[in-house]
Amino acid sequence: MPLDIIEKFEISRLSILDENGRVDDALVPDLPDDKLVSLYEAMTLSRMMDARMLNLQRQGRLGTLPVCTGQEAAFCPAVLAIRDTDWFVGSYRELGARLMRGETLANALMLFNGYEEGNVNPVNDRTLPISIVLGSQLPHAVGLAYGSRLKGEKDIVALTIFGDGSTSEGDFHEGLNFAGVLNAPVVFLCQNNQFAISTPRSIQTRSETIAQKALSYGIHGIQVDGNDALAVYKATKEAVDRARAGGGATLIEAVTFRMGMHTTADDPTRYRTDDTVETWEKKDPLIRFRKYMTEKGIWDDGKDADLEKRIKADIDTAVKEFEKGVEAKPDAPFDYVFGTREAIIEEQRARFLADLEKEGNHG
Amino acid sequence: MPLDIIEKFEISRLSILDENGRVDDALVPDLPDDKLVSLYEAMTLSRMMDARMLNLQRQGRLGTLPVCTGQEAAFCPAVLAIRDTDWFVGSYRELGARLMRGETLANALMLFNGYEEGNVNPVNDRTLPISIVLGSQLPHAVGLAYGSRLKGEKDIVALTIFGDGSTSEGDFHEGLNFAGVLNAPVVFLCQNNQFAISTPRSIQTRSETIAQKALSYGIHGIQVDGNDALAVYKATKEAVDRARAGGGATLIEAVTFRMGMHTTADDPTRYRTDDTVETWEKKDPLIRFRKYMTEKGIWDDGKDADLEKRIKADIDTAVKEFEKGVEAKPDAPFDYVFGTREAIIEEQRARFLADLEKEGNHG
Amino acid sequence: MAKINMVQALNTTLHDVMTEDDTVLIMGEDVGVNGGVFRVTDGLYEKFGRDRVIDSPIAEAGILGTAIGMAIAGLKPVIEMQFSGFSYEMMHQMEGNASRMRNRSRGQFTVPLVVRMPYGGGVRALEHHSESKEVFYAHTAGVKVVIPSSPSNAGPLLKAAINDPDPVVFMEPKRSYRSFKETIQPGEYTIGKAEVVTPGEDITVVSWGAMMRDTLKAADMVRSERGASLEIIDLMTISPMDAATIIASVKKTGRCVVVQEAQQSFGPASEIIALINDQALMYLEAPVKRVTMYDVIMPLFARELMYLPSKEKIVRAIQETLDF
Amino acid sequence: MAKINMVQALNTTLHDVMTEDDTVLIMGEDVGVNGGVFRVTDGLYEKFGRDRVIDSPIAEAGILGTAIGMAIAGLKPVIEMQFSGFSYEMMHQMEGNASRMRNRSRGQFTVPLVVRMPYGGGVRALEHHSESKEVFYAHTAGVKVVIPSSPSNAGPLLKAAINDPDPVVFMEPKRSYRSFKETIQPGEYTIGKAEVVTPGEDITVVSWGAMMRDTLKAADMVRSERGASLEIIDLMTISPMDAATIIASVKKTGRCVVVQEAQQSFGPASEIIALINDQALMYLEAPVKRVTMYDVIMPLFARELMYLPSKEKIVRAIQETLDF
Ligand SMILES: Cc1ncc(C[n+]2csc(CCOP(=O)(O)OP(=O)(O)O)c2C)c(N)n1
Ligand SMILES: Cc1ncc(C[n+]2csc(CCOP(=O)(O)OP(=O)(O)O)c2C)c(N)n1
Ligand SMILES: [Mg+2]
Ligand SMILES: [Mg+2]
Repeated sequence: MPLDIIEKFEISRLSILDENGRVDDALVPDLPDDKLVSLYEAMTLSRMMDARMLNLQRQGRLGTLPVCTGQEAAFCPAVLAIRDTDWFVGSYRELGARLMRGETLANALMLFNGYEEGNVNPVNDRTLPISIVLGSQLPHAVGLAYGSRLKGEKDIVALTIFGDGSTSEGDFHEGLNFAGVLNAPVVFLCQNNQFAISTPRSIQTRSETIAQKALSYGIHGIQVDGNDALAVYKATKEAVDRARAGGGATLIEAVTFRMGMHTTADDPTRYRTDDTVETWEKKDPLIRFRKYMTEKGIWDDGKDADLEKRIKADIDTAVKEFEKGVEAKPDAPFDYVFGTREAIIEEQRARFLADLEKEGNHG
Repeated sequence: MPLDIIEKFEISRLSILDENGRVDDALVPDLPDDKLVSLYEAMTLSRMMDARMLNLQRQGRLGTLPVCTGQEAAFCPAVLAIRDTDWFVGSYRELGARLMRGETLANALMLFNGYEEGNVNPVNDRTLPISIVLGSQLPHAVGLAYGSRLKGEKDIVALTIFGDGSTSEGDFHEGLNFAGVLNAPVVFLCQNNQFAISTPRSIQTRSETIAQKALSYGIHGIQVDGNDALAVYKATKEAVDRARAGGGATLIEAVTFRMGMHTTADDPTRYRTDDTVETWEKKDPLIRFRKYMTEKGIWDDGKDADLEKRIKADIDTAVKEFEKGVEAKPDAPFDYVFGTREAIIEEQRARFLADLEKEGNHG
Repeated sequence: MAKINMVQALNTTLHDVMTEDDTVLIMGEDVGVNGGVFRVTDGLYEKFGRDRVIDSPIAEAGILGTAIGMAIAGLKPVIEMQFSGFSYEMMHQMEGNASRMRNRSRGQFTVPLVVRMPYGGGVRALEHHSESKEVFYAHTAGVKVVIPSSPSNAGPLLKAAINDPDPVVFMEPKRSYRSFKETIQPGEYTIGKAEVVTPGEDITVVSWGAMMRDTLKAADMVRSERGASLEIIDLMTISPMDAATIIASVKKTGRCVVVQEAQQSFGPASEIIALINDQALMYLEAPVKRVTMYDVIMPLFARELMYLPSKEKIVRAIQETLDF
Repeated sequence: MAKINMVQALNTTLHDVMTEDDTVLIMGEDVGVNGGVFRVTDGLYEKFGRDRVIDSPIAEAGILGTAIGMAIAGLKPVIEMQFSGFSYEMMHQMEGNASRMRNRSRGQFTVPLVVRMPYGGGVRALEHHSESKEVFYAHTAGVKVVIPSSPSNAGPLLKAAINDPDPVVFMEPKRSYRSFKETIQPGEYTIGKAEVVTPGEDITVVSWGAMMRDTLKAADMVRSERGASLEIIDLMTISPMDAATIIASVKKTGRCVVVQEAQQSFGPASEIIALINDQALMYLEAPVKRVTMYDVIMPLFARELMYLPSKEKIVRAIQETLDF
């Protein structure tokens, strides 16, 4: 009866596309050229819309806004790896992913202008609204995946996205543990962008990686270069395929960096230095992906210019539409408290509308 | 940039004293004979008091009662490994450990007869009352350990005990993560008794061991034979010494078995078979420890008989004292809502006492 | 028809509903093989299997959080919090998500689920097993709170809760689980409607849950003592509250007593009094009397009966209000 | 003396208290290097170091749970919930442990800590950042709930909370953080005491937190419009509530309006009305009027101002109550 070693574990890190656009041919996922291009377009749209929204916010035309510039490769390729019929359960820092799921630019603007209506995805009814209560969406993803299976849709999976800081919440633990015991087809994608507002990853948890937290739940775990679109795609695709085949859940740690502020209410200079930011600028996910496509001969500066022009036009149109303002029903909140008509709610609605008459709209 | 292995982990299991009382000499902790004897006495007291309380409960003289027979080696040696000045933060299934910390037999009876007064440890003010909200005491232990350090008591540690099922709670995750980032001197002792009420360990979590959950927090983790008093002592002592020396926290999984019901409200025949129980009877922690001491020549049947007689007498005395009943102040609950006198509470107390006059004591 | 207790009524209802509707699913701690610590889910695991009757890990937020996903996916989860005293672990999933998903998504996603939880005192239990915190959920917009009081109304109310489009917190008075049996009176029970159990003219007495028993007994005593005519209302839905039934009654009687097991301050009785103040103040011939637990931590069982509203306290409250 | 806003008042108080008492410790999300997302803890990390100003992981239950241990060990933790909307994660530690340890241990262990949390609407924030759920904590025996309304009372109340022997939930109306400045009026502020801000004869108006500003403005408007004499009460402590001050006032004025930012049902206003019903019903010349948010999920900022109590609504409520 000695001191026996009873378990051994390993955590791996996947990276395929380096900062100079060079790839490890052995690992390159087979994505057709058109997919590569559409992925690049999605990441570029995310980047440009992010910048435009920040700009509008600075002009006071939007409310508090989270930005995601620099993290595009951590979330866009993941959406490419799932189907429209799969569940997408995001957080709030994956704009490009949401747009890939069919959210309109106008909706994004509407939401951050204070209208719940912006949360409604017009084309995809398996994309949940943004989730702000950190970690709380993880169990939802487990239930969605399990639920669809039980309803007979045997090949549905759920993808959920969250940040490094969210892994400290009890809901992270409970969600992953449920995924393990229910063998639920879920992919947990952690965007480790090094910070939770001002709190660096190093004091968020003492584990060397986020990926190794998978070991607590008997699920798969892997770390990937989150600025490497090919690695994120490959890791997610493998996790999705395994989950679809009944092989259970995976925790993916995508190591990336938030180039901007946490939200427009935040001042990053209080807690991080410029040179940290600069070292990460060199790792920009779009630059290296463009280099890769150019190398491959499927992209050039002309195409790039056209793309930017096209996206700018789309955004301009959306902003114009947005600026017309919304025909928002003032008493809509009363419509969505319950699915039934309740006397006490209707009595309050009547009072609300009467008051509104007297005072006019404060909004 | 291939698929690199970036982390490797191992989980070990410690066992020293086997079911036949044979030990691995290389691993035997150096405990003086008198300590071995007192440990055996503590485990025996726990066993006998547990049985007596169950008996009283069955006679309707105590309320709902958790029993811990069979798990004595998982908790008693751990108390031997800490100091009176260390913090003890238990759960509800470690009777013998509490008695070692100075709780009186009368108090134990009083508590399970429905009097909070039974929670007051008369000799040790660093032993927290039983904790029933699963997992919630783990962060307390972290705060106690950190707090004592900050107050200048540099060599204080905290020992906290909980069950296998409690590891599924968010509080387990948050508590261990705080211990990691605060480098708090805490020993987390999990009594893995195979069941959470009716729920077997196998569906509580999909990880192969509880011990490996330590890897999520960058703290130490080890599995021990929880029916092996020497292994539990050695593992706890090493963890305590390391924590005291600033080496951080440890999660110890003590693999044991609950021989009785979850509580007196539970019927184990609904969810487990007799032969499971029988296989564990062979692993009884007291039998093997007695064999060991006998081998060693420090124990014999005579001593054993005397001990049982002595303990029985102590318990009889305590039960007699208990049966005199307590001089409990009916309005005590009003004394402990706040540390300040509040008008609204005093007004209610007056009303309560007036009502009591009118109705007499319902209790 | 045979007499059954509340546990049997709830159990039968679950068997029936799960047979009729295969989107209904059970999840919680020890609800499967063990049939629940109070046996409310007894036999379901054997009949419907582990996919629809899930013995979950011990993680209340995980249970509700996962159930929210299941509900959005089109199932009707009926989850159990083993005791209401351990439901606070999931408060953030209830307030933050279950109650809000309909509003957040403007109706695109809804969360039709039921959270069953035994609550209340009087069963000689350990700490945390005897509280009445219905207000936590009632003060959360988007959540319905339902509390049955008898074998007869428990089944229909549970069925209504399961078929309701919204998250329903269904609090079961464990003190009434087995304390009495009834031959089930078929009756119409709708969420959002209180029941006038016995009509009367002189005073309105409102209660719910386990307190209904003592309230009805107290009412009988007062009736026989002074031949007063009491109108007894079983609230049944705490939120959204059926103000109309209460107000109509108080306008008629001019006097009211509310019997609540929860601590006095910020309890449901306060809301009832506020509604009466809003809509029937000028009909009051006496202050509305509250009979409640005190603002103390619920005592362990040696003292609990001194602290819970008793038949005697209720009788006195009714007498004093009639004599005011 | 210079005028300061509420954030400055709170920050100065924390600096002073931590200097005087080295058992005081700060913990929370982004409270250290960043000085808190609202800068209430600005400069503390630099001055007192990382041992006493702890940037914690994102785990609200872990923060309170750890602080409970620290408090038992003899420290006075002042922890921050970044927003009250994320405090429900620690409800079980509050209801299950912080509030109960004194009672459970019969006074052997106590939990003197402060949980600071910005709460309330009107700052154009995202979802979950605008609610007022003081009732969750007020309905928890063993917990005190304190809400300042101005730079002048914020500091003294926070200091009182830190020196209080019990767990205190200290809710800071974020809308009032920077919206106005004052030269600090030295005043006696005790937990459990409401303040009669302006004495009056005709009507009592009770409010707290951010609503005090609009209440005072509304009062001025009514005064100038009809020369009525209004008695304005700043509740400041939600629980345990200062019934005496409210009752004395209502007995004098016979009329009362309560302005509450929380949703209508099961809010603090209901408790105030219940207390008036108990102790001053026969003095009422009109129903007590509640001005509150509605029983809806707090709307995002495009609509929030329509839903929050407004100056106009308060004025109308006062007028109607005076004219009743
Ligand atoms: C339960 C909860 N606690 C606190 C917050 C406040 N908050 C919003 S974002 C944030 C940091 C999150 O960090 P991370 O999970 O790393 O995601 P990131 O913002 O970096 O993408 C915090 C603390 C919240 N939204 N929810
Ligand atoms: C937060 C919480 N949820 C549920 C319960 C009800 N409960 C009491 S004991 C128990 C099982 C605990 O199992 P485990 O942690 O393995 O400890 P054991 O009883 O086996 O010693 C449960 C579910 C509780 N006390 N606290
Ligand atoms: Mg982050
Ligand atoms: Mg166990």
